Amino acid sequence: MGETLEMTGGKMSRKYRYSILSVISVICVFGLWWAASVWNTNLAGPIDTAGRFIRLVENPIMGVPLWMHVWASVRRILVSFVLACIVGVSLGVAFGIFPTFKRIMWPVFSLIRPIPPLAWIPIVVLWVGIVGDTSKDIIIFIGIVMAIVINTQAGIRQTDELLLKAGKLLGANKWQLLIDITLPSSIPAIFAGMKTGLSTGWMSLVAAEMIAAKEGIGFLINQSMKNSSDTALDFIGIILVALCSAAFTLLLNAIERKVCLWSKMRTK
Amino acid sequence: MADQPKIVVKNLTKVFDDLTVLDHVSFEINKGDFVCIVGPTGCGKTTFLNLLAKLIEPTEGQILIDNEPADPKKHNISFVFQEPSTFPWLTVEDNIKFNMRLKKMDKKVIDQRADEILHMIGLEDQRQLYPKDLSASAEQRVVIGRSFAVHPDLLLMDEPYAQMDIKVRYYLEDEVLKLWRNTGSTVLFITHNIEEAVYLSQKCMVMSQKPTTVKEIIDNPLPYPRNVSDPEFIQLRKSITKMIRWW
Amino acid sequence: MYQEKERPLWQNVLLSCSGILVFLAIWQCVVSFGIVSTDKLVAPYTLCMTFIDKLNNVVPDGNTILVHIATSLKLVLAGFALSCVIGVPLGVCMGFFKTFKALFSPIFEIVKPIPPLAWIPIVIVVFGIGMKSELFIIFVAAFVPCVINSYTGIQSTDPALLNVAKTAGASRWQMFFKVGVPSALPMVFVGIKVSFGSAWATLVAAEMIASSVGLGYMIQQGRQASRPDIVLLGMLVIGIIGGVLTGLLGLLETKVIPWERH
Amino acid sequence: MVQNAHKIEVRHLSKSFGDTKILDDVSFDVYENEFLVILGPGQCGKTVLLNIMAGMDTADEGTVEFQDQDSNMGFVFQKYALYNWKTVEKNVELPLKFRGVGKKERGRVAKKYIDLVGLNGFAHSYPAQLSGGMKQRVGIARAYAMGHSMILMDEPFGALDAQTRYQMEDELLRMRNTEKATIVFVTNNIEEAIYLGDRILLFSDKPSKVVQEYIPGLERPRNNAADDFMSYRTMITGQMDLAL
Repeated sequence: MGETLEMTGGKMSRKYRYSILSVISVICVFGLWWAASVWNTNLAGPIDTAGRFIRLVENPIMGVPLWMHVWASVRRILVSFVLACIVGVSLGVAFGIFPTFKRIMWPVFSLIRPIPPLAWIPIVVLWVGIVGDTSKDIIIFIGIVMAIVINTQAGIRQTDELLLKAGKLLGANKWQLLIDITLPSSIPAIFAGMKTGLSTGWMSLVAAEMIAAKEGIGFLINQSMKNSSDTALDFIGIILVALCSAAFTLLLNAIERKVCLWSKMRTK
Repeated sequence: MADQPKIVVKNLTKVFDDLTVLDHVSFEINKGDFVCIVGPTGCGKTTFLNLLAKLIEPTEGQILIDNEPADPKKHNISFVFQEPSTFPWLTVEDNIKFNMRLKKMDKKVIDQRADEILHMIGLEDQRQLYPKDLSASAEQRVVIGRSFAVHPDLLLMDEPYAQMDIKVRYYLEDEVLKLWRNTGSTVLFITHNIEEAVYLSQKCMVMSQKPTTVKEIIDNPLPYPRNVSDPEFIQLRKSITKMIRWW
Repeated sequence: MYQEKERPLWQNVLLSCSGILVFLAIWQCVVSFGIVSTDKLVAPYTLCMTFIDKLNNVVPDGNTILVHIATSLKLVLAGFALSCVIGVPLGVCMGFFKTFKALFSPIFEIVKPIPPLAWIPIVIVVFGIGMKSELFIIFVAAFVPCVINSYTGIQSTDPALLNVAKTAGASRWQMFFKVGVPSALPMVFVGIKVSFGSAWATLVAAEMIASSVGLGYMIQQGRQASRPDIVLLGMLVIGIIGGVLTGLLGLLETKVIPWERH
Repeated sequence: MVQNAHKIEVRHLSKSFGDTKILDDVSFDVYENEFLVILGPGQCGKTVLLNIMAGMDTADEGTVEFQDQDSNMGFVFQKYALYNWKTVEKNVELPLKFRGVGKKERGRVAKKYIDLVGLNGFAHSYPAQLSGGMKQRVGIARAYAMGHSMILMDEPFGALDAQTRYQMEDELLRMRNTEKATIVFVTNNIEEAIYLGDRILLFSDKPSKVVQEYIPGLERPRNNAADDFMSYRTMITGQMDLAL
């Protein structure tokens, strides 16, 4: 008995130790940041960044308040994400259920796919101009849509043959098979694609805004390079992007948990 | 040999939260015995085996092998799970050598034993294949071969044939008896299938519903090879069935 | 159900080619018939001509295309290799050893959602404009998927396999090297492929923002000189190189992991 | 038994995949309301035979003729084939939904069969929350809910442990007392075949053909340790070995 008690006690203290380690490591990150700012005086430290944040709220860059920059980025991601989901899932479904269509169009898709979304920036700017949101939306859309197409078609092709066979025996027609069996069974794969797409989307957003925008978080980051290396501004941008992107991921995870409740369940 | 039991289990108890899965189980097993554990579905047999393999710690009680607390690092324990558990990145031959290599056995002995085992399970021609190229039953035979190769002090088998076709199953049951006799190992074999238990075992340990206790240990004196339609066989099967019947 | 009909090989090849050919034909027509102006899009034929021209011509971006390609390749391979060497061990250790995870995963969680390009202004202050900065950015970009996949790979090791080793008396280290690492390898490779893609994409953008040579710089200059042929050529070359290198990694994968069902 | 009306006539079925002949001139009848067991060694083409009977596959030669217009049938799979994203209730309702039955009626039928297989209280559970035996109960309820008088079962208890299997066999027999249906039951387990079947057709290994027909006239409930049961078992085992 004594031995077992010690055992559980050991486990408790181990758990405790892990949390302490995690806290230490986070403190270390901030410590390192601070140390780096001391070592290189051009680099803003945590406190400088906090001060810069207050000044930024009080004196917006070129009259655009901070929240407007954040909203500009969030709006772009939202619009592009919704569009990319609609287009990506439809195209993925088409590739998945029409093998001949895939045979013909997949090579074209494969030719375009390896071009990074960011490499589209110059040509898109040439096409639709640098002003307005369209160019940025297109870039972000390209960033998100590829992963969704690929995952959707893979999910559909991986539908368990047995389930499809059972569906046919239960009397389903082709349309019912698609709606009731193929699509729901591909949902986890589609969500995985959305998550990958979303992180590529944020990356594309920052690049697109750095290169060709007048507002948005990427624009802030780019401004930090111009104004005599205002690194505090960059840190603010980094933190904002990270927060927004993490929030979107959390939201998507929550939706996934709701929708795919069944796929995570275990026997009672 | 009979003077000292090979394995002694004393008061083995396991409690998960409020649920007592195993309640003061005690028994002894002699060296070279083939013991089958049967019990009703959901009676915690797998927890029991995991305890014996030291995969989980008991809430109370002791497991002794050769009068010492069981320790996978010191004793030769092997485990065969219900699902085939070959290492997909190793060939058939390397899979069979895996446990022996962990034990840092002599290289010559390893090669020689691997050849013996491959011969006994009839997979000599497939030695260079990866598990993905084998059928499920062949894969399970590799696992069983791997476990016998170290000539274990204690071999634990958790329903290794549950997923097999009945015909394959008869064949594999004879094979496991052959391996057991040739290596002199001590085997603990869990099954739901009472006929299988009677066919294989020298002793049948009958377990109760949760909280699990040992209801009775029944000696099975029938000579090998056994015949499932032999009246004595049927009688034994009937009496064990009566003890655990829940359906 | 959604399996393709059995067809002779030649029909399959024909169908696949027809897709590409129709695509190219439409592209050529759109330009030739003046539906889209040549300020915005050039025909595939013109693109070929530009490529040949660009082998010797340094206008408008100061270097021939081969120099751009070589510079970009060198950078991406260096950054990618560095991130694999550091990221894979870190990922598998984080997935297997709890202490390691407790120590590094908070840092990693903080870094993960930051788009690599956002580091550029800071990196320039620290390292100045040039190779070192770009290397750092590429490293960060490739590092994250490397770690994530190695981590997930070793975490999803079949517990039965770990138990087999454990009951056979394996030490913690033996379980790590003999069971965990090999079983994580397929996922590690997935990570390596993703991280190459990420490195390549980031490199292009980094070159657009802060460089004076490389394919990304070339297309950015092409845009500023209003030369859609240069831009498209650059995109195409970027796509082809990325595709080919990913394919090579896939080939390497089948060699390194012969036990997987490919 | 045999005097019942013919339900299905299977005549001279043959089927090959590539060079391997799976079915070789298979002929037999299925009678109204009987429990027909098709017994044969693993992978002997029994599943192919069921697929052909259900119209999921076509034979190279031979015919399957139905005596009434309704050639549809329920199907129970060894691996359950449940839709993980649907609750038990929705799984059972699915065939009715496919046929355009209204929501209310669907619910009523589903409830009836969920109760019949003893799963009341689990209607809103997801398959992942159920044990193997319970999953197969859902599979059986779904097959019955289709409302056809004919159900094909492809080794339905093959993935269950031996004891749950005994339980499910009894359940199936109990259900047959309340719900009339013709059952064609495929298995490789001789004991199961004798325990369940009104009639047993023994198939040989590939290429499969009917080797023997047995009509075990044993009284129900049957006792698998009784002498006459065992002698049947020994006989069929011998025949099966010969048939290999």
